[in-house]
Amino acid sequence: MSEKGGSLLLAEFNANFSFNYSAGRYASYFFKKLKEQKQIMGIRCSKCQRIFVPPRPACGFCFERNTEWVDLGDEGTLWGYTVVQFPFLDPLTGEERPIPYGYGFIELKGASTRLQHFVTASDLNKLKIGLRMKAVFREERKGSLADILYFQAIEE
Amino acid sequence: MENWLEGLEPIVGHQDIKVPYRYSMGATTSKFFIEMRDHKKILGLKCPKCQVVFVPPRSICGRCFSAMEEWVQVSDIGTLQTFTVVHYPSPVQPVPPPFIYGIIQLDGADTGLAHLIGEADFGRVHVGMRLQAVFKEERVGNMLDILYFKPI
Amino acid sequence: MADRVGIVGIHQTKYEPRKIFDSYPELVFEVSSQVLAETGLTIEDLGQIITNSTDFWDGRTISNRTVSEACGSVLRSESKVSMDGSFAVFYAAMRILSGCYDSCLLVSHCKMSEGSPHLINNAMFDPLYQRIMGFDELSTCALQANRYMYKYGITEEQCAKVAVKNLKNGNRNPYAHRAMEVTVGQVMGSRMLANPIKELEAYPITDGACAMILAVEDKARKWTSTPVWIAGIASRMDSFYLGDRDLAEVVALELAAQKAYQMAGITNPRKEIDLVELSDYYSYQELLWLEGMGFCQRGAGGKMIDEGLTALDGELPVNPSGGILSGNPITVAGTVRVAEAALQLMGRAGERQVDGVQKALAQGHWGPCGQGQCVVVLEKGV
Amino acid sequence: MARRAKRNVAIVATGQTDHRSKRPDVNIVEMIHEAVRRCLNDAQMSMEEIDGVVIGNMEHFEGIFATEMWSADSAGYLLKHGMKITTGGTTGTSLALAGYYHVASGLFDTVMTIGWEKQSEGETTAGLIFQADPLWERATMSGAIGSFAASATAYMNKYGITEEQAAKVAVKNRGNAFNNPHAHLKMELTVEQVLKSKMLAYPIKMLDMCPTSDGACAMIFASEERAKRVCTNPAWVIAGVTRHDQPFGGDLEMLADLRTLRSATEEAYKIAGIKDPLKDIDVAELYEPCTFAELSWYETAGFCGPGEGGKLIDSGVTYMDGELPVNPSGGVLSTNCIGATAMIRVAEAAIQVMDKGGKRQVPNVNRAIATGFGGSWWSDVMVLSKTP
Repeated sequence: MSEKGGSLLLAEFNANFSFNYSAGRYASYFFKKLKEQKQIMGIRCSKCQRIFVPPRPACGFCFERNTEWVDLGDEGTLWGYTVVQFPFLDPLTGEERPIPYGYGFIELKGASTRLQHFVTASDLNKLKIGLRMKAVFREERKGSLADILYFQAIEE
Repeated sequence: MENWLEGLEPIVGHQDIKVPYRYSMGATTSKFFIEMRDHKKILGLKCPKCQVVFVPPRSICGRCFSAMEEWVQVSDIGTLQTFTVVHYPSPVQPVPPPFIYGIIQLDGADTGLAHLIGEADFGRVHVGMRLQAVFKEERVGNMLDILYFKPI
Repeated sequence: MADRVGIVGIHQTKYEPRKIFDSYPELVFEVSSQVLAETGLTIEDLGQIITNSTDFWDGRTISNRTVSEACGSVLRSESKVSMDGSFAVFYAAMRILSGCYDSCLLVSHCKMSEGSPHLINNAMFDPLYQRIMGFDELSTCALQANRYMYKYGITEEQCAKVAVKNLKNGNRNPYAHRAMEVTVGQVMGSRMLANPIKELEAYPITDGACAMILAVEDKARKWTSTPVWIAGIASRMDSFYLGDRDLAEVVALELAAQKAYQMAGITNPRKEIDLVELSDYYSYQELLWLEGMGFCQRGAGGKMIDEGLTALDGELPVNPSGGILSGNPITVAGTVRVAEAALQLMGRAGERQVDGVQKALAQGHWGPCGQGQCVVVLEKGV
Repeated sequence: MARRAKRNVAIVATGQTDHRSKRPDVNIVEMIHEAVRRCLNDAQMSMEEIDGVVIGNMEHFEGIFATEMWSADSAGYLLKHGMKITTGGTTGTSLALAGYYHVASGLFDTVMTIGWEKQSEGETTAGLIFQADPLWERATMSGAIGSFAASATAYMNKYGITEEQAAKVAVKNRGNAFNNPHAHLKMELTVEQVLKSKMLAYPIKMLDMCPTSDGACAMIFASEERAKRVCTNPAWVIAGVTRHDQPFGGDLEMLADLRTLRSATEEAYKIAGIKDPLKDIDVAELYEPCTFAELSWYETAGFCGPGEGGKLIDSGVTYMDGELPVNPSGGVLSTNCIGATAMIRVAEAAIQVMDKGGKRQVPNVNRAIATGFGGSWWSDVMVLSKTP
């Protein structure tokens, strides 16, 4: 509330909405393979042969159900990235997210789309487009995208 | 079904989304709450064209689209238009159930104010009954500065 | 209307309390691909897509983004109506009537099970005056129900009879989530939520989706032998603040219905309309909405149910599908009302089919206590 | 796929608030009312003459579900038709297109569209993170800035676009804003100042990004008969096209190639008979959420070839005195109340066609385009003209 005496008041509302998001069959399978076998799976459209990651039920171009799983390996190329340096409120925690952190888009071999994830190198300043990146997996995997900690630049 | 679906367990991601919102009340609504907070007065705004007195007040009459500037003090006593006894719990309720919500048309107002009814016997609350606002001791400038309306 | 828009295809999921396996894209792709398959069309045949969902229930900003591939909107035209599905049908029809597009795929989706219903419904109330009171849809509709009962002498038994009828009708609907054979006594004895509304008189939390294909007249005739025409459609919005209205009167609905009837050339709805699918989130609403749409005088809604007029075998069957009381998620609910009325006119309503339906009416609403109302008059294609 | 509507439809009036970072003096519905009132004044019309209202915003930005219910009374659609349409960043153009379809359908003669956002009341970055997929993107997502930054690096790498060229967009647009009484940020900048502003996420610096604003925009769409009666110089809607795309950022080229804008402009130009956009269009209002975006949009809107966006700004073509002035209003870099932002593009294009631009008026505007951007890199395009 504003100071007593001020003529313009504020109404406060601290939102806290809980959601239980169903991952769906495709993501559930992806996370299962990630957890159990450290595999990153894409799904292929049997018509146009595009391979999608994250996996999804339908190819948006052919409007066909996707059915064929493909192991994409754990290495790829950095397509674009950034290092986030500004502070912001993370609605997932209600607190400021720790900065700086690097994130980018990794082109996995064979995939028609890119995977968005945290990226890092021995020094964040050494990140650059075209670098080879390798997934670093969590020891105790739980079946979520966080089972990949980040993609690490393969430096010479 | 394809065999990759066999034995597949559904994954559900739980997230709590937390965001603090701070709404500007604007001059009109602020005046209503300041008068209530500082003087236990309930104000309405009167439409220059329709002559309708709106409580709670807002700056525009939706019926004729006129700007409203004429403040009118209305009574803290009014007549119950409708009510309900709420039995289910919800985290946003201001008091634990069971409790009563009502719409009260205050004397001098042409619209109803939706609020709580307290100090009332659940079985004896009825449409048309007379009620009076009970103000909180510590008022901060929001609708709950009225604790509830009680039967007279 | 100069041009006519026809409904040519419909597909809905079964409505279930918790579709835990289905992500939104899976739900939407299921109904979108099925409605195309059943109508013998491909996504290329359709000019545009209208989706219908809300950011609050979906727990995400831009809820239509998630389902773009699943509804076929990749590099196509799509827009989202964030209201009850009946308004989405209205918008889809408008976009076809504009002449810019010949047809439209409409998809409504919602999984109420993923969010926090009371909190979301509370967030609908303005943060200055009403939200802090903890109101939600259920408690404010209870205020409306009591006002209506007080003013016109409607009884709790009459409201309970609506629940008995609709839950029973749900038994014939393979998509219904909560179909039951119950007595008035059982409804009256079910858990009190906010008086006079009891558990069996309030809609259940449900997940599901519904897709519909609409097309301009010549396309519709080409695509199906059983087109259903939108003969009249209109919407009206009432006051927001609960105390601004007499909640026992539904002026917005009266005006919307009058406009829709005028478009459809209907002068006596009771005589000319054969079947109604209306939005019964709570049992009392069926009676109040019937009055608003001119099927009886103000206050005579209770007599409609007492006399059995609205039963499946009555003079004016209301909600043969089982209605929202049998389980349709929010937003999707209005699309389903139009879809169910259309299925009746197509003769595709299976066990819930009513004979000889030529004209049907669908109604949807949105916001606190039926603030926003949309009325659709449908006609059997000949 | 889309065609021109069967009935002619024109924009006859616009109204905007004076956009600011914060408007504590008014609540949400009062702010909306301000734009509505200004729009009615612009048209010399009363609310009674409006048949219905289409309104939208982004609900999580203010934390209010079904905002269109609260605004029914003060935005003038009590006992009328009211409809909520929302599509993220493109909300404003989705609403303007809805106004067009409403009237073109023949079911309405006069429709008001309203886009608004009061971003100071919530947390913009948090609101945008909701946009990211909860299981795939939310952990990494940092609002709009991050995805622009990550793909700006790819755009620069692909075509040799420089940070200096991007900075010129900020200098141009915020300079233009001086002539727009409604604009939020009006700044006299140098390229150097932009380059030296605080790094947010490489290569995006503070002055490369749009602000967050409180504001609303309203417009009136009317049928030919009504338009001619109420307005001497209406802006006719010639074409309206929408393109959406795949859901994940990683599916798309993002700043490196906005294919939705290419596809949408191609179709809109075809409908409008535009063959050489640079020559045939007199002014453009592009939805540029960051400096790099405007350069990239030049390319996909067909103002220049792929990779030539940097050269186009270097050549001065898109400045106020150039061949095709872009964003005389100051653009999104000067004002960004998200639900209104895309509608402001259409309103500003209409203002130019109607010769109501005052100090920001471009001489002899016959044809203007406005674009909307949002969702997962979606685009809307509208073409307006002085003649039906």
